[in-house]
Amino acid sequence: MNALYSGSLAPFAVLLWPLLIGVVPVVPRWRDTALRLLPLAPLPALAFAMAGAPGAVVFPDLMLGVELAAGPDSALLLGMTALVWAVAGWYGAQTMARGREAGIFTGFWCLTLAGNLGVYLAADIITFYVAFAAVSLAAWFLVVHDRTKAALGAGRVYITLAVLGEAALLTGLMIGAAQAEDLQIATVRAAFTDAPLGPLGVGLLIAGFGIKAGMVPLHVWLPLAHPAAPVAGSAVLSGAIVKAGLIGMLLLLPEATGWRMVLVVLGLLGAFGAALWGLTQRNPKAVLAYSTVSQMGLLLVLVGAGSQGVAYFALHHGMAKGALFLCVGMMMLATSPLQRRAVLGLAGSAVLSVAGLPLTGGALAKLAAKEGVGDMLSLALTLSSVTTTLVLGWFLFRLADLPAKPAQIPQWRGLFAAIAGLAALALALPWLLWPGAVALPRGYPFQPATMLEGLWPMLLGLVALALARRLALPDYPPGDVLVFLPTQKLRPVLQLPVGRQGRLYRKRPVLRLLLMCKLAERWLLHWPIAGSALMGAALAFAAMVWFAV
Amino acid sequence: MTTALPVLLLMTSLLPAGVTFFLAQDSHALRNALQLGGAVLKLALIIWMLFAVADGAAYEAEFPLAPGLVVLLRVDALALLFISLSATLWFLTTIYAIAYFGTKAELSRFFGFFSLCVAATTGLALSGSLISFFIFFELLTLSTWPLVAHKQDKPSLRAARVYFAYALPGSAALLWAIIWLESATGPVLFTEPPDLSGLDPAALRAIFALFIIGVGVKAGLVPLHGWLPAAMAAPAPVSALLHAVAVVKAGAFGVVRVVYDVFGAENMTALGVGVPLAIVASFTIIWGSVRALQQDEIKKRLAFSTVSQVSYIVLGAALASPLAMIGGLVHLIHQGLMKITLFFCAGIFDERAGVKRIDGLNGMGAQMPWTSACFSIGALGMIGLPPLAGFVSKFYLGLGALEAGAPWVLAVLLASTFLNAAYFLPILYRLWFLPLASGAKGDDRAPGLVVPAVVTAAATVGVGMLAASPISPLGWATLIVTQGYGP
Amino acid sequence: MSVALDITLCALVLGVGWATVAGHGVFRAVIFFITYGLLLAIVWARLGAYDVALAEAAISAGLTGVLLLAAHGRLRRLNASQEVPLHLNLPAAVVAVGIAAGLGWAWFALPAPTAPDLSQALPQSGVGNPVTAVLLNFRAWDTLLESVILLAALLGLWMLARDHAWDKPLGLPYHARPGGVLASFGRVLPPIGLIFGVYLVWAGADTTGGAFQGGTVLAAVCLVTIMAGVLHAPRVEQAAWRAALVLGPGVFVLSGIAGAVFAQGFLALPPALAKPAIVTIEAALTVSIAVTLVLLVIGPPDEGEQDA
Amino acid sequence: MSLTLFALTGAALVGLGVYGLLARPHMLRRIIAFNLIGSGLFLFFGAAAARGTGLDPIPQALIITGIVVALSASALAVGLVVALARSSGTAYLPDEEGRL
Amino acid sequence: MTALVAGLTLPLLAAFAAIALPMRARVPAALLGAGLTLAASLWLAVVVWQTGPVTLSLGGWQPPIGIALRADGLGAALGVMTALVMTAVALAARHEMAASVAGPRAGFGFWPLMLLLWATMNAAFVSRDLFNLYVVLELITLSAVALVAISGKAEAIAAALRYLLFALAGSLLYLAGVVLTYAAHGTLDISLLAARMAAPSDALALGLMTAGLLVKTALFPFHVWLPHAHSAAPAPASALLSALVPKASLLILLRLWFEAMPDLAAPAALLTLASLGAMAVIWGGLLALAQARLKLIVAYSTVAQLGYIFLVFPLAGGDGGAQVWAAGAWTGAIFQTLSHGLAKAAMFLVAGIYLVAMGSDRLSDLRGMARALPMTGFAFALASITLMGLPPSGGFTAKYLLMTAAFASGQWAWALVLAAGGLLAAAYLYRPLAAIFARESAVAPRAIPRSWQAIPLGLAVLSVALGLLSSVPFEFLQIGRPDPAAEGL
Repeated sequence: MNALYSGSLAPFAVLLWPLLIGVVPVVPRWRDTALRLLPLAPLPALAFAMAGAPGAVVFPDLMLGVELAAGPDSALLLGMTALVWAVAGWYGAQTMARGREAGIFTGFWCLTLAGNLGVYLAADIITFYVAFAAVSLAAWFLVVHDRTKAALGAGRVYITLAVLGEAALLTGLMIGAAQAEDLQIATVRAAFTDAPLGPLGVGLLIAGFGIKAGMVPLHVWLPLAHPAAPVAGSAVLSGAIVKAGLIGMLLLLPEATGWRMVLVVLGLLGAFGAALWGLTQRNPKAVLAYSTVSQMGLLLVLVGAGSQGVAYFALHHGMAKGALFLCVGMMMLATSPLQRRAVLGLAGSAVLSVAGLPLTGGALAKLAAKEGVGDMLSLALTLSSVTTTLVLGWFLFRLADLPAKPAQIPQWRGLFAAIAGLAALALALPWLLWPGAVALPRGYPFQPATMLEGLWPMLLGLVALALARRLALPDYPPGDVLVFLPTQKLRPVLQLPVGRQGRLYRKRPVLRLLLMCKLAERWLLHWPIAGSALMGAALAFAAMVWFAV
Repeated sequence: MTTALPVLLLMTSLLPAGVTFFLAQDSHALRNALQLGGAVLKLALIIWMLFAVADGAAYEAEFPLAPGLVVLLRVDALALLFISLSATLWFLTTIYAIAYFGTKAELSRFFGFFSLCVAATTGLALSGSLISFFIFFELLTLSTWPLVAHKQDKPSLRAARVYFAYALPGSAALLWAIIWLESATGPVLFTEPPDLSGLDPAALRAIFALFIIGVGVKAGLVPLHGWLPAAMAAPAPVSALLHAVAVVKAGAFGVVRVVYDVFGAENMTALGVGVPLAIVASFTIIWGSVRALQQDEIKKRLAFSTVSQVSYIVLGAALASPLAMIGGLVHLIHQGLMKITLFFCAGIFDERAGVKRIDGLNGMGAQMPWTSACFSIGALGMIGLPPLAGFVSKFYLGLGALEAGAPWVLAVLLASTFLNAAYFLPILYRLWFLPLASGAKGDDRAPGLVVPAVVTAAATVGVGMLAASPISPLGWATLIVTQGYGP
Repeated sequence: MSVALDITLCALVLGVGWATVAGHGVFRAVIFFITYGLLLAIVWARLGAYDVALAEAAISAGLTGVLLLAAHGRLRRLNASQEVPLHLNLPAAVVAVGIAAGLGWAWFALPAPTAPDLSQALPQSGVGNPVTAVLLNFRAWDTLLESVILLAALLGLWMLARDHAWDKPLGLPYHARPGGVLASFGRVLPPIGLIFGVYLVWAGADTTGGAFQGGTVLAAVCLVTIMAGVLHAPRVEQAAWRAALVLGPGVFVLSGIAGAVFAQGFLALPPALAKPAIVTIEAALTVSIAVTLVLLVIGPPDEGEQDA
Repeated sequence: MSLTLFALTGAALVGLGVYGLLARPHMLRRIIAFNLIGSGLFLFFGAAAARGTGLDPIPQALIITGIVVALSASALAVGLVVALARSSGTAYLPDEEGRL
Repeated sequence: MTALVAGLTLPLLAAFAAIALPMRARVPAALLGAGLTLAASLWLAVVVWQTGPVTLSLGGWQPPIGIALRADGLGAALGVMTALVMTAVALAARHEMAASVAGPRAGFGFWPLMLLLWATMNAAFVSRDLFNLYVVLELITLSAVALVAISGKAEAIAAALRYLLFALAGSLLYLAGVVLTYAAHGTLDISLLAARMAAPSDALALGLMTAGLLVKTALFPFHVWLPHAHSAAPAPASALLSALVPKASLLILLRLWFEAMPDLAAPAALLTLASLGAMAVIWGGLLALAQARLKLIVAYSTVAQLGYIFLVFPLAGGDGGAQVWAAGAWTGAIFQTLSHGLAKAAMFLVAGIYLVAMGSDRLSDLRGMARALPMTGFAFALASITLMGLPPSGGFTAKYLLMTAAFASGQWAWALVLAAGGLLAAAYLYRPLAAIFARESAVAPRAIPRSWQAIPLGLAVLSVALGLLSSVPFEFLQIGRPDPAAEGL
């Protein structure tokens, strides 16, 4: 018998804690308490990440041998994730209606959180996969929480793609593991190069992670799910959960180059296409969702290009996007024009950062990302600021138009402060991490050329925005590709007409046979016939014996 | 001791069976005590043996009937794997059944055959030779028939008829195969692979096909699966037993025995029969799922799901690689746990809320939280949601397929996962998310029914969570494969 | 001369035999059959098998003939005696010719005759007539079973009675006209027949005759007396008659057991005691055979057709 | 010579009897035919028994036994025919009634 | 030797007593006789088991002068089976007589007929003399026909008459063969015949005897008399007729082909016999499937089940006799004989109970009988298992042995027959089973004492136990086997 575990229990506690909170609402009386505990759930993770994700642990008996450890990229994203979840959790705790639904929400919130944290902490593919499944599937409950038609429809698409993604991922992982004969992520990753089905495995991994990461054309769930989910849910979905796909790619996609081009192309398609498509949306959350697809597209490009700044970029985007979604919620809850203006201001600053206004965290992230990706992609990244500005500006307009709900919450200010803090961190944290995460000199962001390179696309974007405001932009439902796909026609295919069972035993021929037997039997019953046959048989036997002997 | 133990193991269910038949209808306490006592005793014996066998001990008992016709009971690791599943689930199903039936009529008959069925399964597991395997295989057919027909209404009788109509040709094929083989090799013991050199490959292929048809009927291989959905007319404990413990498992177990202990992986590969078998299994996996998708009745859907799931085991055996073998074997246990949970729950839904059809489940999650939760766990496990039981089997099967150089199996697994999700998730959705239909009500304040379900659901989680531990089913399956079939 | 006689005899036998098969009318067939039996008895006599000749005449021609005649009468009253004329049935003809030809061929194919040597055994058998020795000593088991067969046939016949007639006297209600020929015949015949029958049994030990032949004669006598109304047909419940039925076989079995206990084995007769034992057995058998045959002829208890 | 004659007569009687047994549907006829076959066989047997030195007594005993057996069978058969006629009105087997 | 004589004489004496004794003493005497005969049969089996075949020359006269009896393993085993069935039938008949409307006629006739049949069955199992066997066969035929007619119904009379017609034709054929045999060899003793110089006429003799025995054994296509006769008889009588009567002629057939004249076993003839057996299996099964009455189904099943036994001819006869598989095939055929006897008797006794309880044996009237009379349902089910050849019954052992021999000898087509026959059996037995085990019970049936219900159950259990404990019977059947080839496979 193995020892129960070896190593430091800290990573395990990070995962266990949200799960424990998640179990609390099983007891109906504790549901409200549990909801209030939501913001606390990611705090151990935050602390762990801030401490630099020290220590690793192995549980040999758990599942197929659980190993937890976090690399530098993972640690970075772990912290970001914890932060986004904490703020969103607080928002949720404040705004969520009490009751049974809230209990369910709490439970799955925590499960999703644990999964989300798990993908950063997992060091073996099984744990990774388990965490990934948890974050994918449990998030469905966040999507459908409101039980509106739109939410349920979005949930259906979401769960379909999530399950497909899981399946693809599992298959991809198996291909790697079969070659590696080991379950460690690093080993498996290396094994893809030599695996007989390596390319297929990598393709499946890209698809599996791509679904999560909103990679075009597998992104369709995202613009449906994010607007449909409650604000807190949207925030974590867009800010944190999509990054699970990203970390998967970072951790598992091998060094080989064949797949990179694919990611770059799809990423670019998403980065520009989704941003532009966002202009066809009226719901600010839908616009934000498309913006997420766009930003994730950029990240995919970076992954494809082998950029070192992926995690850094994702860190910023996660926090900024989380804050933006929460802003939408705050806007809906804003009761005074002052509050509305404050929200708009907050959102605007986050938008500027995402768009890459020089000296913001977003700009730093872009700078870091551009490093070492080549001129073409570098230009593309720069250009992406145009579309980002465009779509997020559009978002601000939509946000401003958002009608307020009459609901009131007591801690509006507190919440606003927290969100503002998140946004501020989005702007500021890249600065703090710059030295450790990026190889560029400290003064690089301040160079005029750099600043200019950040500014002109934004200006271009603003011009475009002004133009776009003049145009009569179409108003499409979210979901782009999906809307134009004849999905309804798929159902009958699954309901093939199948014959009734027991066809083997269809009676008619049997009855006919039996009837014939009965008639023959009656014929045989005739003594002259039977008797002649009998005497004939005697002679026949005699003849047989005679001829043989 | 070494000869007495297998016999004792058999007796723990055979004796209660014999006595129960003659008990008066209303002596509930005595009957229940007998049933549970036997089950507990058997569990205790098995636990005792688990440790002994893990240390390499083997128990054997032999009863010659006629020359060549020898009943050999032998406890080896593979037998113990199957038998511990059946013993555990028997115990739980007994509790469940006692609660399910309460004081209804014909219980002595029911429990008599119920125990007999388990005795047959035990014998099947312990069989050390082909012919004893066949004998218990048939005993199983016979003792299950009254259980399927138990309700004695039209659908039940039809189901029983269909069951027989499939099972008996199957056993004819099996007997045919056994005798054909043994006429060339002499009696086949599982401990020593027979010398197949006396038969030409064509004959061997035919024998293999006959074997697979024979055991495949029970395992529900398409197109031999028609009886299984029909058998849903039986009472819930029977369905549970049929699907999780006894009949289909016996078939799957038979495939494993045939593939590994009769033919051997090398021979199978040399004959080129593994791939066709894998194709059949794959087709079954897909077809069963597609059909499940079309069902509106809970139990029917579960039945087709069984058709699909059991073929994982067959697939594992057919792929003939150690990892696939582990995956198949461990699925033997895992599928049992998950499917019995589902059937327990389906029975509870029927019994406590009168719900038979899927659309009646709307909103039951709130009314019957424990049942619904167990059902959900079982369903998610079936889909292969990590870290539940089904995931572990699927993972190993996938690895095994790659190891065996049959990557197309991955596509099958993938499709199956998706189809599983397609037919289970809507149920969960209805349970938890749709509003309760007006007038519908239910509760799960029936500990005798709910506790077994909770236990198996917990086990579904547990065997997945603790898969790597040496005492888990996975650990045991690994032990079997490395000890017995490893290179 | 003798060959010519034999040829004539055979031609007659075959002709009469053909007539029983092909002739028109069941009654005529019965009459031809009786004739045929008598002719065959002559053939047996020609062969020197006098025991067989006697048995053929008494049993085949006589008793079987009576049985058939009685049955025909019954059928006529039931309107069941008509029949269709003979049509050629080709398959039947083919197999009939085949069987006959086969037997004919076999006659010529038979190897040289090998009869078991009885010269050692006969003196020990206790009787002079070798046929009787075979019947009651060497193959006593056959004979015992044979007497049981008669019993079984009688039981079977009785089972054909109708339930409501079960307690009635055996056979049809029969009323002989008082003072008629039959009645007076019935008074005269018995003493003579009785003596002849007993003689046949007694003589059977050493010359022609035996229990079956004697029993048949006694049965005939008995029948006439019953038909004459001198003796009443018994009922099934009458225990004495039933005891008479099983007397012979019973004694036979018991003596066989006695042989097993006191002599070399089952059915063994010590040479010294063989003769008296055989005579005792034969006497008992004769009684039983006679009674059985009588009851076989008169048939099961019946009430006639009035209720049918 | 005579023996052969008797034996062949016996064989012919068997043939006659077989034909009668098969071709005539009236049950009384069949009983007669049955006796014909039996006596033909016995005649054949008797002829065969007379081939050696002297008449073999064993066949004679067997023949007598056979005659009694035939009588017993005939008695039961006749009784059955009468009973059949009494219950169904014909002396034909049910499937052969149509031939009347 | 004493056991052998007791087995022959006790039932005879009991039968005489049953005829002669007054009504009150009849049944006790018959039952006493039955008990004693059962004991004698078991005793004989024990003696044979311990000391080998028991031989007895009747009257102290050796063949060819006298008649020899020999109880080998086969004969003694059949004797035990007969004794068990007879005892069970006697006990059941006592109940049936008490319950049934059958009048004093049946009450008078049944006991002596049954006991006579028993005595002659025992005689048939041990006799070594072909003519004696003829007498025995006739006695069996007459008792059996009488038992058919005992019910007194019109269809029973017709069936009995037809039975008699077929059986007498068979007897004549057999007699013709016996006549030819004696004429050629001057002996009728099986052992002496085995050592004879073959004569040309033997071919005809064997052919005639075979055909005669076939019709008595009711092999296809000469089975047509059987179903109606067996179903028309009262149930206890049917049990005897189906379970035992064909076995006597079958045994003689086996003795002829395997012991008396194995040198004449022409492959074509063996093949024909087995083919007819195979056709019987299929034909009997199909016709059983087409029947609506329980007794007819069971009777047709007899036709089918007897067919299996004929597969022994090509598997163990002729040149095959010296092969390794012959012992298995031969023993398998005897196992089939034994287990079919027990199971079939159980089935007919169950049918008899149903007839008394419901007044009908139409399947539609038997719905739900298992609920009313659970032991009968169980008995029928167990007996069905044997007939279907499912393990662990005697029928399974039989099929297994035959099938193994079929494969070992390369004649696997017979294995196909065995498999198909099993499936057909399942199909035709399923219908009555489904009816018996149906839920409803329309009319409350007449009360049937448990002691009556237990009788068929006992027989059915025995038929299954024969498979569970088949090693001792297997050994037993080898005692005195004509062709003791190498021990089975």
